Amino acid sequence: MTDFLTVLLIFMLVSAVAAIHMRSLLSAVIALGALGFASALSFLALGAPDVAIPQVLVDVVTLVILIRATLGRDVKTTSGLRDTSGIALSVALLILFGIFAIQAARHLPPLGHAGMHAEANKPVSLPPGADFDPAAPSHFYIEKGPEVTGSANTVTAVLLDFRGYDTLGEATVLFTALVGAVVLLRKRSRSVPSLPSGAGAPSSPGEGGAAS
Amino acid sequence: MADLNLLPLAVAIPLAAAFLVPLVPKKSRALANAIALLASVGLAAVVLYLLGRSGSYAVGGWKAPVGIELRLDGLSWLMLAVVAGVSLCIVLYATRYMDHYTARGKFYALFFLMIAGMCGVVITGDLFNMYVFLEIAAIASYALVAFGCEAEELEASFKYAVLGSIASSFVLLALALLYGRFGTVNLTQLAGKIGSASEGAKPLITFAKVLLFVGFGLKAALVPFHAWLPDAHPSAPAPVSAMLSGLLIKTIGVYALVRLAFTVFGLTAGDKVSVALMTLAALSILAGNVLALAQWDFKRLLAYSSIAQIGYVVLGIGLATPLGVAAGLFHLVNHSVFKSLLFLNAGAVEQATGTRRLDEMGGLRERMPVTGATSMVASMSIAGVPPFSGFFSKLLVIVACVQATSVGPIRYVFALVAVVGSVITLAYLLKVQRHGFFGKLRDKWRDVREAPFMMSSAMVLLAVACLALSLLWLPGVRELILDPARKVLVP
Amino acid sequence: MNGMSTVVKTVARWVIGFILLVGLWLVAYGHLSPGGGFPGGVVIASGFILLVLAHGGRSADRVFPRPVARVLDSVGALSFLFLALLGLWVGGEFFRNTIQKGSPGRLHEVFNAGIIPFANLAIAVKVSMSFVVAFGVIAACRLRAGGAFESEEED
Amino acid sequence: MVYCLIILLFAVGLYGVVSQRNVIKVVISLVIMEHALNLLLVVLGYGKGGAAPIRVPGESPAALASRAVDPFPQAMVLTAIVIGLGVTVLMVAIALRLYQRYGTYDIAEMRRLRG
Repeated sequence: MTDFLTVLLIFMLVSAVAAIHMRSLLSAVIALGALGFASALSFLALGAPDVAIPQVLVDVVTLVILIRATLGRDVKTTSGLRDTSGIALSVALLILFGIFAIQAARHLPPLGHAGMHAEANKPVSLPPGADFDPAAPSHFYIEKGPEVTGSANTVTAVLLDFRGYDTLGEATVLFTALVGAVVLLRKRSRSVPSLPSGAGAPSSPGEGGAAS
Repeated sequence: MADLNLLPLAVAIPLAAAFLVPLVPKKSRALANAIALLASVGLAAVVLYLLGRSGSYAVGGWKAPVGIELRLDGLSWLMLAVVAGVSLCIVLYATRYMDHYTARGKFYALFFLMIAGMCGVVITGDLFNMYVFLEIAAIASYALVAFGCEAEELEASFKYAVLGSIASSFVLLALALLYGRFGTVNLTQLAGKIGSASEGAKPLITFAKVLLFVGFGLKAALVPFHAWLPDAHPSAPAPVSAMLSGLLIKTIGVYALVRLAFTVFGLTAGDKVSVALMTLAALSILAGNVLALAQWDFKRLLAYSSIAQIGYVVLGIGLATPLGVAAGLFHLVNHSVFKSLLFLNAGAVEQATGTRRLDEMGGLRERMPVTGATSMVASMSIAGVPPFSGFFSKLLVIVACVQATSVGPIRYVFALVAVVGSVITLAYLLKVQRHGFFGKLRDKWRDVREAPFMMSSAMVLLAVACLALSLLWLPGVRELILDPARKVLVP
Repeated sequence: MNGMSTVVKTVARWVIGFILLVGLWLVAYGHLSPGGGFPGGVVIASGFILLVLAHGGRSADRVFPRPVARVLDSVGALSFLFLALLGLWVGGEFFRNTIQKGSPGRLHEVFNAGIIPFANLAIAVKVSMSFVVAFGVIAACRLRAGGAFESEEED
Repeated sequence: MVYCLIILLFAVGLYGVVSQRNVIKVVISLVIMEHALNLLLVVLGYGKGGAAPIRVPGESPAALASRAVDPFPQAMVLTAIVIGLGVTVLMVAIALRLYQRYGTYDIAEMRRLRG
């Protein structure tokens, strides 16, 4: 399992670097697609078909949207990096971040023994008939989930019953993003002939003074 | 338990309004306005009903670590009350202000989604749920910043969205690390497990702490992370600026930061995180105030000033002494009110004159008496002039600084910064008053008219609140509102 | 946008039924096998997107007008919220799964999971309509740099 | 090892966000960061048996518990995927509008705002 994941991850890293450094936007988007499919594949391998299916679908949608944004534009290539001094600082911070993150990750339990599978998070004892003691809630989801919710798929049980409130939030996020996108791409934004924007526009000193 | 039955409505009401409003036909502005006002009033009523109650609410009837827990205590009630009260005034104002924009229904939808997100963050007792509602509020605010679709609004919004997404991903990374080690995301359970964690978990906990600190620091715009705020806040339409500066950075920034620092990571007076928080706060006060002094754009000046005032709030709370926390929370409430008011004033002026440049205004007090007078009240309050609420909260923050012996001698530096900061604040607000509202009326502003009734009444309400909030510190009132909130963080 | 060649149109017409079927299956059996409202909704939406791509925006609008999608989007979200509030109303708690569920021996039946299938359905409606609208909006706007902003979105 | 590679992937995305000038590239980099986070969460839920946490007919709770992976991170990742998609859609919309205003996707050429 570890080997398979490692190979996939290296592939993902390569496509990530490619997506960032390719000059053509379209190739970059396609590299991102490769990354997404690799990650869906690793979800399948990790026993998460419930995540893999939406991941593939979301990838397709993301690709369609991103390709729509890149096709037919005058400039297809990127013009490189930002100014170098800022880059140097951020790379330094990034290396610092990497060191600390890897340090922290080394203190995670090993693969297959994290989260609910960690020794410390196992339920203490389960005397028959006693209340379930969820040291980690996932034990409850797996052992009691199907009975108490009637959903054999415990992921769905978590999503829609135990933590349905999160899913309401998720649907709301999608709604928000959609309303936001529709608002941003509307034809006219102001109903009075455009107020002069005071901030950075030196060309508009006080015209339309008595707009009320 | 039973008496918390209405708690989920604090999220459900704004959500229902947000889902309903886009269904209203474009022509019927009045209906959209009515839904918006009704939802705000409903939210305020729910919050009033919840006054003095506290406890835990199991969503879906699943007990805490299995299901999502909502928590109501003094602190979350205080934040809910601020959100409900200030947003009610802002909705009142927006009913007329948004006449200048199209897509009113979608504006209200995004506006209420933002309120729902903030309420959700405030009442949740679950880290992942907090992340979800944080994102609702954040995404709605990205869209609202760009609402006018002008070039600089879009640019500001993009910058804000990028930094905001980085912040959110840091929060999620911290959550993943904590989950990997402790197997839970419930805040209470997490706090227990972190408290009894072995030595081996320390680097992981420290890193998660740093990630959360940076993530919420970005959302709260503390100084090294403030770059997005001076662009994003002024660019938005006035009611949105008021929401962002008055409420959003406090609920999804300061509140979340403080809640996690105190209840999950057990922050105590004088520990490293507390000193780090106060150092950033002091930097924010200095940098925000000095940069504000140099601005000539009314709203941009206010945005920089927000950075400084958030500094006071965090300085007070970061002390982790009873007086400090109470003072910080007091200032948080005050700042929500007067900064929203000032942004609404700026919006009224911009709508009437078409400019935000202070050097182009002058003498507007004659033509816009209500706006002038309310902005005067807000300015005096924020600058800390005695009878107004801002004076008391700033004074208390400074006193708390001096008294916090556990912090060591550096506390005098913090106190000094706070004093210097309020002098500079006074200076730039005098600048606003002198150039904007006093002085000689320019000829081109002869025909300027006062803002419509709905807008003025919103401003008057907030101005009255500015004065009334001084009462929060009175014994009797304090025990009802500020003390329960303070006790949540420090006994 | 007049759409693509007749071959594509014909194939699309054949395939779309199949896509919708898969989508509905994912929704209906989301709690018994991998899937659920979200992936099901996206699959259903992809059927409509295929329709738009193959037949062009105009004719697709005739089959499925965007304002209707907009309304259904809100309705989906509202009905999910309604299910949550139903729990508050009937069961005393927000999101309580009030409908009869989890009867012993009936674990793998569709309607034995309380509100879950209905919640899946609400989410599927919401998600699919969201994507139809989002795709429509992004596909419909043709921008020319600095020039007029062409978008089919009224206000 | 697996954790380190995932963190590296996250860092690559972060590097892209801070270094790239092209708006679309910034969005792509953010998507890469999301991928890394989603993968990290699912990997943390992995358990010995590696089976999907779905009860098959006739199986006992204990049997499922012994072979299944953790369903909770999967539920969280599903939510996170949708949130990520929402952010992407919104940012592409902003990018399209920016393109219309400036005629470019290059951030360095959009400098209406002062510092």
